[in-house]
Amino acid sequence: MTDFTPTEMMTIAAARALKNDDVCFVGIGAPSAACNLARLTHAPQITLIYESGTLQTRPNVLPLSIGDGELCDTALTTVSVPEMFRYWLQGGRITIGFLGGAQIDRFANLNTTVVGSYDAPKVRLPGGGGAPEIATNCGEIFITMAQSPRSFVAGLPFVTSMGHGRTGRERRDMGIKTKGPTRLITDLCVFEPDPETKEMSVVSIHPGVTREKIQENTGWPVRYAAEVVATPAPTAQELEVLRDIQARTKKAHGGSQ
Amino acid sequence: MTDFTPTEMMTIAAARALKNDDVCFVGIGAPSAACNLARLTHAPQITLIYESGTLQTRPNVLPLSIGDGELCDTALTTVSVPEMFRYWLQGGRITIGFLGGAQIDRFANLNTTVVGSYDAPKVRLPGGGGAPEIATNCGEIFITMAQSPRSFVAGLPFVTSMGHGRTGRERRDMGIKTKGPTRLITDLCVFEPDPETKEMSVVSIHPGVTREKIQENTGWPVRYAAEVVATPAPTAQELEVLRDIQARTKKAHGGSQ
Amino acid sequence: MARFMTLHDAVAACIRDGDTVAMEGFTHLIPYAAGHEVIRQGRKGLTLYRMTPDLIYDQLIGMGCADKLVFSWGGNPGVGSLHRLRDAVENGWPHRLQIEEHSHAAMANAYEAGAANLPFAMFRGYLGVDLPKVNPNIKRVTCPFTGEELAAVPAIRPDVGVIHALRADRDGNVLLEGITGVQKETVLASKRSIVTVEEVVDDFGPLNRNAVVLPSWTVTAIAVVPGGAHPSYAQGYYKRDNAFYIAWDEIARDRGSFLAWMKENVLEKGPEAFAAHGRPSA
Amino acid sequence: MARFMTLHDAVAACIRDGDTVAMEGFTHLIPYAAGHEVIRQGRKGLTLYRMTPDLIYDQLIGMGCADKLVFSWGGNPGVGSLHRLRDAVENGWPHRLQIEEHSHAAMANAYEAGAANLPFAMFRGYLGVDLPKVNPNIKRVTCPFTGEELAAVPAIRPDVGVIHALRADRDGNVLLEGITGVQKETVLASKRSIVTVEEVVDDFGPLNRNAVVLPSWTVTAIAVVPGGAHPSYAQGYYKRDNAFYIAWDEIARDRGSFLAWMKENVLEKGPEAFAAHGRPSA
Repeated sequence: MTDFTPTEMMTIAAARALKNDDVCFVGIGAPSAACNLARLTHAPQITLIYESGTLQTRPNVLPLSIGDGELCDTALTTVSVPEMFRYWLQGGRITIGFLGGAQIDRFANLNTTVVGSYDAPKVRLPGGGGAPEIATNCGEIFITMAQSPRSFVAGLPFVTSMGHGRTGRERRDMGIKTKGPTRLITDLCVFEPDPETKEMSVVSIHPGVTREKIQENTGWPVRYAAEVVATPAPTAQELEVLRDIQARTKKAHGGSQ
Repeated sequence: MTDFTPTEMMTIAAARALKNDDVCFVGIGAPSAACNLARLTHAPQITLIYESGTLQTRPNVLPLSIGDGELCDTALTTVSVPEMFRYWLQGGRITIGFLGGAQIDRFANLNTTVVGSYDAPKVRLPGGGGAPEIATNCGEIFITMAQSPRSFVAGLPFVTSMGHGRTGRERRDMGIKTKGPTRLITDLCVFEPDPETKEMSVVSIHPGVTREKIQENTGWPVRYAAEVVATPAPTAQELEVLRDIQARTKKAHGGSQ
Repeated sequence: MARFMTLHDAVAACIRDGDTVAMEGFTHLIPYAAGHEVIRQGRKGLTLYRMTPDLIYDQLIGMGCADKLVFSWGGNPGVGSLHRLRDAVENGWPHRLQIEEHSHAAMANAYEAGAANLPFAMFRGYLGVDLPKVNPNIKRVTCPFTGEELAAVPAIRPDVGVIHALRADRDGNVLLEGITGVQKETVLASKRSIVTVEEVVDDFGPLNRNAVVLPSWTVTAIAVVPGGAHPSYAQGYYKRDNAFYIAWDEIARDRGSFLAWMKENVLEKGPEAFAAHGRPSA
Repeated sequence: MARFMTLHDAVAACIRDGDTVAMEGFTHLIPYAAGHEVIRQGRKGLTLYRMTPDLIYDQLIGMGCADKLVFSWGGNPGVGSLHRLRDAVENGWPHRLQIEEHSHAAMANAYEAGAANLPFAMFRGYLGVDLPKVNPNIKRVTCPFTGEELAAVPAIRPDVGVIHALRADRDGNVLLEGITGVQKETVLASKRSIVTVEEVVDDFGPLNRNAVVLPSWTVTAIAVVPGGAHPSYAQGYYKRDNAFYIAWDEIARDRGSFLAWMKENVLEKGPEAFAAHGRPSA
């Protein structure tokens, strides 16, 4: 199967990282597509939770926002937002937090707050939302983002949510027991943290992608794991299910009622 | 109307103290009878709240416990117990807290914990339950208790919930903004706190009761307000409604199903 | 995911001697059948948490299962004393019982903090009262913005939470309705949990406004025990057996009559005995 | 007890220049009609609280009603930026906007603390991030039992809470169902409250499991405004107008087109205009 886009490859690779018994806190956008693709393919029992309070939801179309009616209609139950953050996220009930972001650094810290200085920003981004506490309260974190020199940067102007910290040692130094980012899935490859330094290192390269292309789209010298494998291309079934849900989604969100 | 018991007089006098727009946190036993009598007579819109989480309940029979199904079946809604104590009691939503107790002192502090020493008690009583926080979080407190030398005591072995404190000055000294006990309704009379000293002082004497009888049943020298009135005897309607609900209650609680 | 088990196996798998155990249910849905099973299996040295010990803990304490009780109101509601609790506290029978006493607000907040994975709960309380003098687990915390002092108690994080619920579905999701007390918090605050239910259904159907659903993956074991909350009640299934609560006063007042009742009704019976109190079959 | 009023009168009675105001609704039930009425009445100097400012605060900010914004995620969900918010922050148009920025967990806990009448909220959060460096309202509090440090933020206690709900009954009790966000907390945390509703009914009828009921005596004013949450949605009444959220990106990108849209659709309209978006009559 070669007829797929880098974004499709990214979503499919991210979906593959999820297991049937995961309890997943889903960010909007690419994470939501990956989580629902997993649910509709190899992980039908995966538990998806959105910060709007919907527990164990099974949307038929991808939500445009974190609180679409579709999420509530198809959930096992819906709780208030304070309860979601207190009992479910902080309560330690979530195995995987799935995040995206505007900028990332080599230790998988994320910035979604500002470009430039905080008080006089060049670009004001939306802010952290649930991410700061998702990043430390979930068992582990998956991140999915398209790579570019502007998004994969050597130094973040602002740390909105912590990955492995500015030096890779912050989580351990602070006594945080959760794992932090264990996987970063891009449109080019998959990174995992180096067991020692925690720097995100390429472990798998998507079909047709070169190391040069990865470096061109990364703002720091890319490190590779000792063993780097080739990401299997999307299967026909993966692509079909993904395109189906995206077509349903486009149709559902297109028209004003 | 002269055909009534002291307990009936107590319940009716307590009911009269309640207004239609009160939001009342109801203790079990005598307070519950008084609150529901008020609801079934002059205060049909009174809001009754029980600590089991039942908001705005309208029981047809008096509950034996604080969490009888009757309370839930007839409530506007039922919330969890943590929510009850956080949003509703501590939230400052309650105008009147209605308490009883095993022992009371002249400043309307209550003991429902132990007689004797705490570590080797002569009598182990049930404990505070909701009372310690009801006493300080409700706008004001009504107390209803039958008088006897053993229950109206000069010194409490244990303060389970604060009235006006050991000296009458504690609430002000602690910066507590709620009023504390503003009325103590017994089977003999009605006490209110002296505006200056906060010592509970008799303001109204029930029909047929003498000052001697009140003193015999009070473990401290009883003080009287400048103006002491006679409690109006129960009306025929008050007695009828009270006896009806107690008959229904007895019938409902009598038989094992 | 929750596993469906017999009550015997659920208690055997989840509760060990010396555990901290919370059996909750606020008048409604008190897990009596599970309590009886703990007595039959002879657990010892338990630290028992419960806001209102009720008859269930009177029984566990009288049978010697508990070393410590953490509670906020220890009476027979509307009736009077819990005689076995009093006998343990006042006379050390069957052995000395350590107690840690709180208010309802403290325990409700402490369960809430446990479910929220916080180390402590704070609230406006314990003002002008004597309990903080006898309970070292009542402290104060200062608001970093206003300087105001608030009461603080440790979060409750039991080894095992035990509740009775109305129904489970086949996936092991659990439904509570009516007065739900601190049961959701008890399960979420506990390392392991046992839920007894009246029945298993294909679908929960239409639900009341305050229904509480515990997803299957928050529960360790589910045991189907119709009538398992008797003599408390299960909304829509059976009513509170107020007459038994009144009768218990006589049964428990005397050590001998208590032991005889326990032998006949608990030690020589099994969970199936509760079915007689459940909803009559259609 | 809640009073039924026109939306005009409710806003006139409850919201004053300089007030702190929280208009909540988490994607679902965002009180747009009330926001438009505030704009029409020309309120100035407001401090606006809201987890997700959404288009409603883009409009209020762009029309110059707000001096300060307290928020945790300021985007157009699934679409992109809030251009009026960005223009105020980046360029000071129509005037400089002070911002106080939090995470969702902080704001959700702060509303919860406000409803619970606590001076501050504590939670496990803000670890390893830069927000505490730029927001002095993020502090730490120490557990008096374990010594652990937790994040602390002030409770949110607005002058006015504004929400949109599904229904009120004739006594003024208010019903929310579906995604209920922080709306109950917003009303309970606020000194005064305005609730717009789709309709008034004799009886709420059968309710979903997560229904939330606010008793009449917790609400100041109720205004019946069918369609009043458009372009957000009201579960069971009408769907989210995702196309409008997408279209807003173009409208709001330019100051002129924004002002023209506001003139035509807000300043020259009244609350009755929302009825076109409500549930079609039977």
